Amino acid sequence: MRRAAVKGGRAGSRTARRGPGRGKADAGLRGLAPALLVDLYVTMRRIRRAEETIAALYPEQEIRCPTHLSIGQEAGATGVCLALRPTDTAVSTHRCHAHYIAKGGDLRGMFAELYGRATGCCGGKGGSMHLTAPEVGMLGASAIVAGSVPLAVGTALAARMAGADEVAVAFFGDAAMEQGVTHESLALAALRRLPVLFVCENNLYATNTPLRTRQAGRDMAARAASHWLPGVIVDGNDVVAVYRVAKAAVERARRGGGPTLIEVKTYRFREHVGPNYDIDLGYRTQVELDRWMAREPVGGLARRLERAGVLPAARRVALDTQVEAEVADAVAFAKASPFPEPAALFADVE
Amino acid sequence: MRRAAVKGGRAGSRTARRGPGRGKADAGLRGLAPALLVDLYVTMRRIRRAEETIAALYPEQEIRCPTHLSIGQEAGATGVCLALRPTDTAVSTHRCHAHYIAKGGDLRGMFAELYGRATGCCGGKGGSMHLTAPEVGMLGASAIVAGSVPLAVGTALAARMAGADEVAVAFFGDAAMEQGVTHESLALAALRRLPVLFVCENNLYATNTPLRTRQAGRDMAARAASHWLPGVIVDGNDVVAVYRVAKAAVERARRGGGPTLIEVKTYRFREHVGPNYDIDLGYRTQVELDRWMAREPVGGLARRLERAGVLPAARRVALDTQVEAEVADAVAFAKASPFPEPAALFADVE
Amino acid sequence: MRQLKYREAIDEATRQAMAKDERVFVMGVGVDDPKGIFGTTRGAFEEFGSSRVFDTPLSEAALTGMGVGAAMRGFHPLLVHARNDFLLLTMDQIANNAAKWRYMCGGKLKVPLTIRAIIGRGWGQAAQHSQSLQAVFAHVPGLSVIMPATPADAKGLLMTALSSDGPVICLEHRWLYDKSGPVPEDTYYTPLGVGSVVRPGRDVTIVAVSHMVLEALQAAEALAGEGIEAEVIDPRTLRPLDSALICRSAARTGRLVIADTGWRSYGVSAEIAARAAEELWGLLKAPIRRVALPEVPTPGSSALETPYYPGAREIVAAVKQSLEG
Amino acid sequence: MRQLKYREAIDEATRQAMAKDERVFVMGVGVDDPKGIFGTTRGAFEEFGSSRVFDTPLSEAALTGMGVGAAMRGFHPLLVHARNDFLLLTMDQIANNAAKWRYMCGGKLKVPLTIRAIIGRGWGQAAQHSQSLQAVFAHVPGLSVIMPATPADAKGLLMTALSSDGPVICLEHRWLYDKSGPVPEDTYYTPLGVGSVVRPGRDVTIVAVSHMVLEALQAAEALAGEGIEAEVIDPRTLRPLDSALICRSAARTGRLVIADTGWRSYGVSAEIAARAAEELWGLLKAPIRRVALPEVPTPGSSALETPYYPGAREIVAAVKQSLEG
Ligand SMILES: Cc1ncc(C[n+]2csc(CCOP(=O)(O)OP(=O)(O)O)c2C)c(N)n1
Ligand SMILES: Cc1ncc(C[n+]2csc(CCOP(=O)(O)OP(=O)(O)O)c2C)c(N)n1
Ligand SMILES: [Mg+2]
Ligand SMILES: [Mg+2]
Repeated sequence: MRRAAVKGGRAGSRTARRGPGRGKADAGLRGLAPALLVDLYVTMRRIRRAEETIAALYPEQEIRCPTHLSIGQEAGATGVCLALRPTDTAVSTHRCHAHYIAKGGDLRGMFAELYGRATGCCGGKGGSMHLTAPEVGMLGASAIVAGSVPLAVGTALAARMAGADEVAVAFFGDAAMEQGVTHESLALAALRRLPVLFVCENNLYATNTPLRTRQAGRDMAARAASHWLPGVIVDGNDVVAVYRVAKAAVERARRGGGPTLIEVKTYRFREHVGPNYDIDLGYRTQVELDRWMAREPVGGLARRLERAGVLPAARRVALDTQVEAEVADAVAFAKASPFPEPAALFADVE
Repeated sequence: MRRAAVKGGRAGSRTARRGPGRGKADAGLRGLAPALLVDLYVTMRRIRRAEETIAALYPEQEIRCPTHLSIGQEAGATGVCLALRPTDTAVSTHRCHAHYIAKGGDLRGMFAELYGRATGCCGGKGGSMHLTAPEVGMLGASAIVAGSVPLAVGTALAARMAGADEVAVAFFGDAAMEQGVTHESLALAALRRLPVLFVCENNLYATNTPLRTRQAGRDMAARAASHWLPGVIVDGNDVVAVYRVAKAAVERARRGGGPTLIEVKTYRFREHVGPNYDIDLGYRTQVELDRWMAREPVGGLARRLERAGVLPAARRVALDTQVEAEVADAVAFAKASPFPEPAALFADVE
Repeated sequence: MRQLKYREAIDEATRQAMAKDERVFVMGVGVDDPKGIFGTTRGAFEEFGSSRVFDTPLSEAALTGMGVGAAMRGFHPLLVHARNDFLLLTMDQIANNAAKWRYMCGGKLKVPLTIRAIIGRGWGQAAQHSQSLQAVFAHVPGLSVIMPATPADAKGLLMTALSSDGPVICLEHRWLYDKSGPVPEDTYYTPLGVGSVVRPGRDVTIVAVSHMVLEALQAAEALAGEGIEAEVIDPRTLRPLDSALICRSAARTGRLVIADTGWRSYGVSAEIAARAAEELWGLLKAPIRRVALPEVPTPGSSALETPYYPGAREIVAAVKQSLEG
Repeated sequence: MRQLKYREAIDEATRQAMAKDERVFVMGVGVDDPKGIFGTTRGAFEEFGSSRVFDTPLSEAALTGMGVGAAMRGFHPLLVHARNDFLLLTMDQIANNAAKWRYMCGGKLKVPLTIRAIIGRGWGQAAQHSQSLQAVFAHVPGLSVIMPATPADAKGLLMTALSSDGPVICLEHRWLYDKSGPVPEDTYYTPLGVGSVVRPGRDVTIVAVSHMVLEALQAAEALAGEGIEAEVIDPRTLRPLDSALICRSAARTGRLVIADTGWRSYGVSAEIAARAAEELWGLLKAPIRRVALPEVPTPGSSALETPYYPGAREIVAAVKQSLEG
């Protein structure tokens, strides 16, 4: 198990503050194209605003499906997916909005799906937990914890058999490490040295249950060792760190170096499912939440890029406005779209 | 992961020869009661002769069930079970004869079960793969690889809830490490610090498939790390070494120190299932088989105890004769026993 | 009599069973969570504490095996799942171990294990969170399968499950938790294999399972308005199944409609229909009708949920077809 | 025509499908083993090598998920299990993923995955190695379930499965592998959902599944000796099920006996009986009879296997009951 950076792994703690103080050059950004850095920002911003919009609209009760928001966790999906090509594939979980968007999934298709419309990315049949966009390599998501993990091993196997140098990513949460099939999958990928990235977004909770009551240790990456593949821990609120770790693992996988388990240490701001905050439930402390909110990744990157002179405030505002327009357009599209015909019920079965 | 002894872990290799040369005192036996050492021998001898007898009688086609023999692997079951109390529990696999006998199961009940008789330890309903003797803590076996592993975690949990200081043992093979439920079980036991011994008898093969084509690494004990419990490797053909490792793990578990994964490196002499040798199948070499047979545990301990003056030849011959009589009696009992009445078919269901 | 909600009846049964028998304990994902499992386990947690009611990792298969092991060691675990879809992860432990261990060891050991799981429905939970898998479990010898539809049965059947010495699968429909009904305060044990006549009638027999009992009662109400008296029977337990009660009723009414919350083909409605057809030879006035889910996974969109789920309307239609012969 | 054994027909279908379509590959525990899977996969291994036919770890759940993933990526995995009992470890991947993925994503992705598994019987394999679990799979929309009983159907149905674009479960009874029958040498595709009349007759219809087809033919032979002409129908596939063929025959004979290799309650025989009862109203001369396994796990002792398994004798008895009305 390796820690990607001194500051990695102790996410939420003092040492994890990103970037240098004023003035000093930001070593963390060295060697990364400005366009990429801006893309990282815009993608995270798109995820954030799309989900904040879902939260805002949810009370209208027109989004009639459970929604698991990733607000606060945008850096994991973004850092990993921007290290991928469209031909690389990803599978996800119940909390799949960020992965769908970061992989390049169409916002209109996503909102229409949440609204249960025929124009949704799954024709209205899947809902929030099964977002799919094969055209950009997003192969869908399972609402069964860890259910999609072995699928990535299979797509990686298929890619190799097809002679393609694609990489397959499985996104999953910390609780998925408690499912046997995840361990079987890690071991299988290691055995066959398949090009798989196992990305565990450790947000410290499963529903309202803290990690410590579910697992004897704290680091998910440690669990790679016994399956003979490398495990890396990265600060999941530092999208640049995530990108670098993912990029290295992707290149290694493409070269035939085999799979990597990447643990992305991060934190969920809202309730497990639904639009609200849930501090009232008492399963976590305000102090903990505040500490993580202080390290919120989207604004964090904005400030950092501004400081580094990569993304001046003015340009950022323009980009933000663009994102607002995209989201508004997607919502309008969804609301204006027709519901599926009853006949659709019987299509796409066998 | 710890290696129990310099010679542990490289079972089958030069360095693994047990005991000292002529003359020198046998440090490996130090501190162990002669009665225990003799018991280790007699138990292994009982297993060996019972199974050789099954092999000899199998062609008669009166034992009408698949039999998975442990010939060559007697030290694992024996070393572990003699470190247990009758109130401690064990569950096993398709290859359960040795565990049943070592735990103290009745030979008559075992042979009658193999012969499908009403007097069998399972009333004839289970056969060779489900030997059960709750009166001595043998809680049965599953023919589904790894199927019984979590049961030991449950009996350990129950024992603790009952305020009893019992230890639960799960015996399983190297292939069971490939089943997700084994990993879930290791993690659960570690999380709750339950008194469980996970005993993986690594005989290097699953049916006719070598370990290297199934797992990326060689040491099963290494797989404990990612579940945060200790893993120990021991020379599985050295019953004394196995006993010492098991004893330590049992005492630790009884004290509330939690579970241990013990990897017993050993080797199966006969075919996966059935009475014959199978070198003709070509999945393993004669050289490999010979090397392991040279380290055959029963005769090995006999010579060692004789050298150490613990068990003189004359006394051993007497004990061997006694074992022959036990086995002969069990076979006679089985053959003379009635088959279950058809009505038994409908008993013991709900 | 005192009214309780279905969820409260389950909570009460759990606490009374735990008070009577210290071998009973509760485990499962979220069982100590105030919001978890519709509040059916929180009461037990507060009364008996974390030693007898504890949250678990997401390791459903191993947890089930743990339950089997603890049961063999003399306890009675109550394993709780937020959705019956998750039971598919535990089929090996349920069907190969829990259901068979007692048989395989010739009765030397028993496996008193109760597994509760919820049937989801609605709000776009879609294909993996809204299945109704009772037929899968009811097919396996060695298991008992109960599906209480009323608060009283929820308490009585769960009490029986928690005092029985074999594995019992208890499937609870999500839409029942807030329904109220009379529930005796003392402990009582509703026997397995005994159905109940929820509403007497002479013209047609409607056998309904779980939430379909409520739909059947609505249907019966509507039919009564047209002068059709439907008898509604709730088998309450699927394994064992009270075919005698069903057949007595249908023999009298001459007409049988079966309403299940699961898929039609190879489902619960098939077994009930098959038994009735066997035993009611010459006694039926019309073909048996089945009301069950169409042969597709659960769709996500609310626009598709509506045509997906049959209810009182479809039961009424089936009854009328049956009356037309 | 050329005679082949059932095992040889499967081997040939596998090799022909792989030759025609490079997307087909084979994986499973022991598939490259000369003794493995009754020699049905070794031929493909020798012809196509370890890149397209490979042995695997004992990780049935993940392997099934791998199959789903590889299928979504454009391949057609043939996943092979030595016993259908092991499928219980993979129910989540089969029922929650393979069967539903296509539906959940609105048809954007397909899951062409074929899973072969063997139904064990005899020689004291006992409860965990001798189940016949077809009803469990046949209940799940999104899956196809095939159970070839003859070498010709084994080849034709497997060819169809390997060229179909959805998940197919193929269950093969252990006692069929050494049976011989005519098998065309060229590739051919036996359609799903089309049963076959294995033996024509006018007095009674016997619907038999998998190995029960052979028992039914023996029964028919014996009955013919007494002047009773039984028509034996093999549905061949359970999902989709050719009820039309069954009903046409039973409408003509007026009598129906169903013989399944699985348990009776909530089993395959129930669905067939339920459909027949629905569609043959007024056309049957006697109650439908079911011949299936008793409601207990498989016993180990040969002395108990005999009374456990029904066969030709029980079918004959059922037919006679049916003829007595
Ligand atoms: C097998 C299974 N068990 C339980 C659930 C219910 N459930 C849905 S999400 C969730 C928590 C998952 O936690 P984690 O994997 O850490 O992902 P996160 O929600 O934190 O992103 C649970 C318990 C489920 N969907 N699948
Ligand atoms: C889940 C499952 N898959 C496959 C099998 C078939 N099978 C029986 S024993 C065996 C090999 C097991 O190897 P191992 O666990 O190393 O035990 P050993 O036989 O070497 O003692 C296999 C593959 C099974 N019984 N269960
Ligand atoms: Mg989490
Ligand atoms: Mg082995």
